[in-house]
Amino acid sequence: MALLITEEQKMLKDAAAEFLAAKAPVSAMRALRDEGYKTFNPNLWEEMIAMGWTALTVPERYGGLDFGFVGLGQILEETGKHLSKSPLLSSVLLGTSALKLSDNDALKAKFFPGVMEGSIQLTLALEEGKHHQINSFETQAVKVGDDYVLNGVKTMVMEGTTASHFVVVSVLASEISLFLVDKKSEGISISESILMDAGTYAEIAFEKVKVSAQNKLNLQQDGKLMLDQLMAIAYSGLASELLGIGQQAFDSTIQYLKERSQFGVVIGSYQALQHRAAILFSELELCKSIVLKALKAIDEKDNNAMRYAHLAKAKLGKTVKQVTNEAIQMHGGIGVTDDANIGFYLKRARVVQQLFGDYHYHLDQLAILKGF
Amino acid sequence: MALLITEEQKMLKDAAAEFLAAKAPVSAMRALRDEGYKTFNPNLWEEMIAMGWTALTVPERYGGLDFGFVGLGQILEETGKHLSKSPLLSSVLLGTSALKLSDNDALKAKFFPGVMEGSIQLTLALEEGKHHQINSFETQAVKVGDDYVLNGVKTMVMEGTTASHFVVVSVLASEISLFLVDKKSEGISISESILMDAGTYAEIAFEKVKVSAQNKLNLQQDGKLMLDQLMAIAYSGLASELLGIGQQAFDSTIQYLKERSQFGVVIGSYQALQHRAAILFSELELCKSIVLKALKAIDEKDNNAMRYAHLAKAKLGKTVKQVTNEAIQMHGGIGVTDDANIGFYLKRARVVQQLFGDYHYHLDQLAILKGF
Amino acid sequence: MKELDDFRTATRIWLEANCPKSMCQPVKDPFDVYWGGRNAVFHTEDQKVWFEKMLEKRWVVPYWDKKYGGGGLTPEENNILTQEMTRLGCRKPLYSFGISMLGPALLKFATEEQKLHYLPQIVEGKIWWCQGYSEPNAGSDLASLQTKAIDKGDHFEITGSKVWTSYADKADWIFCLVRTDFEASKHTGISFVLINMATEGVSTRPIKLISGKSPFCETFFDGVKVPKENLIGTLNEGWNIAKFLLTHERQMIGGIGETDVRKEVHQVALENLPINAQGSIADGVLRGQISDFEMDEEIFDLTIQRITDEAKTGNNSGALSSFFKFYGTELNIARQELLMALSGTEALIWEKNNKSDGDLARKFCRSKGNSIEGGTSEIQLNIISKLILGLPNK
Amino acid sequence: MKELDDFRTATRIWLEANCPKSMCQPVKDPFDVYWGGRNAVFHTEDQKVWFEKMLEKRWVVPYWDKKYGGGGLTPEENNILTQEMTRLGCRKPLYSFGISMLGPALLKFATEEQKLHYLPQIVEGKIWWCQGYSEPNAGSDLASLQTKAIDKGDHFEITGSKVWTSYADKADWIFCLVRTDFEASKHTGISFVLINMATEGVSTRPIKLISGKSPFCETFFDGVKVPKENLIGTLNEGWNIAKFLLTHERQMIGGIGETDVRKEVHQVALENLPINAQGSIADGVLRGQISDFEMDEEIFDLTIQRITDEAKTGNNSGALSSFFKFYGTELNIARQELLMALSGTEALIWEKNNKSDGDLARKFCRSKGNSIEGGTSEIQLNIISKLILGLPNK
Repeated sequence: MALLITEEQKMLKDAAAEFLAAKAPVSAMRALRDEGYKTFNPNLWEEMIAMGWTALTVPERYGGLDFGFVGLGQILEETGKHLSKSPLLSSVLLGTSALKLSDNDALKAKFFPGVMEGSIQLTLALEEGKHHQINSFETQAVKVGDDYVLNGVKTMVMEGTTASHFVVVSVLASEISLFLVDKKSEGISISESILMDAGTYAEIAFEKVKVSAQNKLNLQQDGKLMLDQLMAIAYSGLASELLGIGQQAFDSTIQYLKERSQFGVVIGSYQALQHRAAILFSELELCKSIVLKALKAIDEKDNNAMRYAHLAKAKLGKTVKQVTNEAIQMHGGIGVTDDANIGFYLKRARVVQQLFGDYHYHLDQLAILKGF
Repeated sequence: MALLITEEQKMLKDAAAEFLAAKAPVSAMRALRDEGYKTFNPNLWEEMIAMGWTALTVPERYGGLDFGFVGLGQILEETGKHLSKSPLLSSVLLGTSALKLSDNDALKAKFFPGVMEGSIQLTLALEEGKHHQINSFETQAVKVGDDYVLNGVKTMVMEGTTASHFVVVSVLASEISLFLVDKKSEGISISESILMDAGTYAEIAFEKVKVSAQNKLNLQQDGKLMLDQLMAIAYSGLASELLGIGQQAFDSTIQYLKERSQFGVVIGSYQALQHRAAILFSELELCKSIVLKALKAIDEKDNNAMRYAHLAKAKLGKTVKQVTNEAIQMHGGIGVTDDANIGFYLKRARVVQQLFGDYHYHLDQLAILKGF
Repeated sequence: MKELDDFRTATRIWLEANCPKSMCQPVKDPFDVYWGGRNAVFHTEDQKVWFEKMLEKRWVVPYWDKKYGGGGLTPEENNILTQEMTRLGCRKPLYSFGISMLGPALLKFATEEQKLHYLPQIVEGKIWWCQGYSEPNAGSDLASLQTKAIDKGDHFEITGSKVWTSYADKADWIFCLVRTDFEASKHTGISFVLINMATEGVSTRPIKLISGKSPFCETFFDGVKVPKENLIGTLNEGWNIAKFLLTHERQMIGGIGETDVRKEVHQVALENLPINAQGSIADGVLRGQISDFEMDEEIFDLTIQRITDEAKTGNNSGALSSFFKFYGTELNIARQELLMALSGTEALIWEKNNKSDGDLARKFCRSKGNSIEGGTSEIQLNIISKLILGLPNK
Repeated sequence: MKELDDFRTATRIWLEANCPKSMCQPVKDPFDVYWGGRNAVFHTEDQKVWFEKMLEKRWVVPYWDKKYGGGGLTPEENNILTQEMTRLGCRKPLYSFGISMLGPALLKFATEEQKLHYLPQIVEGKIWWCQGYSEPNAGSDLASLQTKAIDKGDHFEITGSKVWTSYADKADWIFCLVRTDFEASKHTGISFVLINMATEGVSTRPIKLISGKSPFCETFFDGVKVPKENLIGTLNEGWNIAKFLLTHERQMIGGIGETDVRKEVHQVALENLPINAQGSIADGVLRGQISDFEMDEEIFDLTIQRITDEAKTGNNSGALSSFFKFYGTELNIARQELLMALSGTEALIWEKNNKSDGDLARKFCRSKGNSIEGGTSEIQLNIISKLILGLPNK
């Protein structure tokens, strides 16, 4: 299989690029921040829904487009370029994928329509500490009668304040189990933080929260395996956004190098900067390849999908950190002012590279996978 | 105390520089290699002895100069610059220091005169595997009657083929113990390897080698403690030589950058090379400070001597690797030919940075020392 | 030596007796220190006591000549005073660009009359000074500055703008580079003048950074009248003063003289990262990066010591300040990067419940400016390669 | 598709039937392969059998036109053949710069007569070709070459010297860049000529590298007479051919098309380094470096695949060969650095008992040349920044 996107995927990407440039450019993100850290623009989200983005990865038998994760990755790359804010990551990449991976057909039939039309907005409640890991959780699920009761605290939940339902990762009888929990359930309390990307992230406490047995996402299948598959999707999707962030920060910087004059010449003519730019270019070429490979591996159910996902998150985390640091430095004084947009790329890059494990985490996982 | 060398130490350094430039320049090292990997020139060694270098660190009460390790470090820095080959490291830095640290006064009185006049040439038999460590050894000493019997195999022994006596690190009743062993003892067999620096290193097998109790270096004192102190000296001394190697490789490269023309200008005018050179300059400034501090710490019996020694070997190992790599790259095609001298600096640097632990080893030790 | 020992003893006793306890604590909020000026504000009674005691002792600027309001200490005595203040953790009684920047320039370039006029006012904290070098669009190419000072007989008429003027919105006076010859080559038509910020036509606007609020401002001059006696040094030769001050500034930013108490990174790591059975940080890569960073940090401190010691023997190159500036700021950037990595998602917090939430992320963002302000790292590397290594221009 | 499937099946059957077992083993000693030439030496009987079978099948250069001695395969067929040979591990039947370098240049720039003359001889291995581009003192500035070809009516008289001419001491002919116009600007007075090494006045001297013996030579021309029909392409426009060949060479050095079986670095590490209780490499820093290296190595391979796939759709920039050359060689250098670190003092051995002792150290030394030969990394970065990123000259 050629390592390329198809004509159809290309069309989707171009449409997303055009749409986001018009409707959700960086200035929109700045405005949301300045209006007291608004999470996203509901009208924009409506339009995304109208364009079918919430149906993109939903199987056809549930009325979805079943377009695959390479397609979703193209959109996320474009949202990265524009720093567009929306529940795409939380609800589509994470929440919808959890539902998609579920073997609870009744639940899927019940929820997919709402997910697609937008009446239901999902998010994933996974993390419990400040460092990502997916092996042990404090959040407990206990069977009580026919139903379950959840106890625990989840952090860093994206759009946790605006979502209608949470996919909660918990431990049930020593095994990982995932539940779909209505935000309106009794016993849920939510507090929010603003992160450096001006995004809102929730800490969610579950105290004796009752969940119907019908809302268990893994019925026959192994919860750990399902979580692994979900993570491969999460890592690859976040890497897609990082690719967009890195490319845009790089392109803006190259543009700046061609415009800005110092000592009577444009600074892009200085060889030291040229070589650093050429190195960044090279690293970004590698980034493009692994992001595409990781997305394809998910769609093709490649046995190595998890390795590619780790590779993507590790490589992108490292490279986009380097690219955004260099972008600020090459912009000079203007780069560290709030007036310039380049700082937003630095900040968003830091958040995305840290969410769901940073470079160190994924490098470690790669070594473990290979047995060294 | 000012972090400077004294006037006297400066004079010693200048004298060494002048002497080595005349008697043991890189061309002499090349000639030794081309004559079938000769280990060193005995006439040169005679002259070094005549200049008092073998007496430099010997205490005054044994007729030595007691000039200290800052002094010896200045000489080693200069041998590094010229890649001069001699038993200075093996016999003076390692062997003589072991004797100096010993609490066996009779043994010291017996051996120091020969060490200083050159009839005795020492070396240290320490390593047993390909990675440096100083905590466990396979070489066993067993008490048999009044004497000891040694069994084991030591590798990477510097000048093991020309030395007259070995300081052997062994385990005696589960504790580290050091012995001074005559090369002519029965049961010793020696094989040699040539390393990439064109130096000769020996593998020495001890098979039921009898050693008199009088030749035990640690009588009352703890062998492990003595070995630690010896290692602080070894690390700092090797770092001194690395400093000389790094500085000379750097200076030659800067010279080359000023002479070599490409595309109608000297290549030293290219900003990308200028910045890389300026970074190397900065790193070498740090190297100078830590080498001097490590040497001073030994002379001043500073409690932190071991930490400074680790810092010195780690920083120099890392930096001189970088400097010699860059030196080759900046010399271009000529740099990779055997005709050019710069390649010898790369090769010697690789050997010295690896001997007695590389950058990784010392970084790890630093973390352990600090408890993380 | 006996005399110096006595001086040390006396100094120690005096400091212990006179420095209020709270003035021996590290500064936590940069705004909570005494800056002096027309509208001087002591934030605490101890600040006032401490400043007045030190002023009386003539130790606000202990090493300046007594006739300029200084303490007239010899370099050796001044060293001892600094050491004893550091030992006790004493804060500076007065924060002032007048002491650190303008004063040295006046001592070197001003007339005796100017010195006698301005220096004592600096010591007494009567004027809050700020500096005006950089201009919008000038960046690293400082000498390309466009702020015009037109000769109007007894005064200059100044029009233009400056950027990165720290605390300009609070300061009383500004020392400023302006262009006085519009025909001359870039470096030769520049002059150094002192401007009262209360003069008509001066205005300021604060600059917000990626880290949030900052002391930086833009400062605008719209036909501002400045008496000719406010010129320092020779007309059109202000670039010499600029170069002198830049070297000075670099050393400060590079960390020389900083007495900030830095928390060791490995301590932060032990508090934040998973630990393995051996008591080591489980993530070997991060552990190695911390060990490598602390190696460089410790050796850089030793290098400041070594080069300072060498300078005392007369072996020094002014260009080494570029090395300090470059390496010191890169180290601080590396430190902030590590602290972010160690603290995981917690480090990403920008605003939450407490005032201190967001500190880490904001400090991290702020550090990105270190390698830009006071001459970019690239400029420092240019200086090293040219002035120290002697590599040629094209 | 059916036809291609049939071709694949037939190819597989033929290869399995005709490729001797020993010719399916990786090459261990670069000297132990068949290079052809006037004094051709088959080192083993299998080498001879394999070459002759392939020659008969017209698969020595399967993708050249049949009239030039090639197999006339379509690109699709040639891909299948390559895949099947890789699958089986078949060696190339003939090692030849004629196939990889001169051939493509002749196909693009030579006259039909020249093609018919030279190409079949290349296929049949009758001539061992070497290349003469670089000159002493030219280095990266290839176009500054000084080897003179003076017009003497029916022939050129060539005087000068070339360096880095691989196997010049064994080769029969050399393809060579020479200066034919001494007034013109640097790039315009260069021509591309073919020279018989047996001509009077040609001599060679082997070059020893820091890694030891090498195939490289210096080659000297002292008034060598070269017939004018040996000129390829237009007089004074040889620089176009040079640029074409350089791009070609970069791709080869950058690792494209290399089928070398590389041992995974982490495997070597597990054999050489202490392992902790969890079965991991105990040294966390080295472990991280290995994981990082293997990350880049695997992703670089994917990038070759991606860009090759893109090229097939016509989306490609020739300058990307500079990226491949740069990144590929830096990766190999990083690999050798890691292997040295993993193997500790053992890696330092240069000579001992066995012939293979010293392999690691010598390969390490040899790798230092990778980022220099075929255009330095600096040159590649220049090309990327100018041709791809569009950054301007000063």
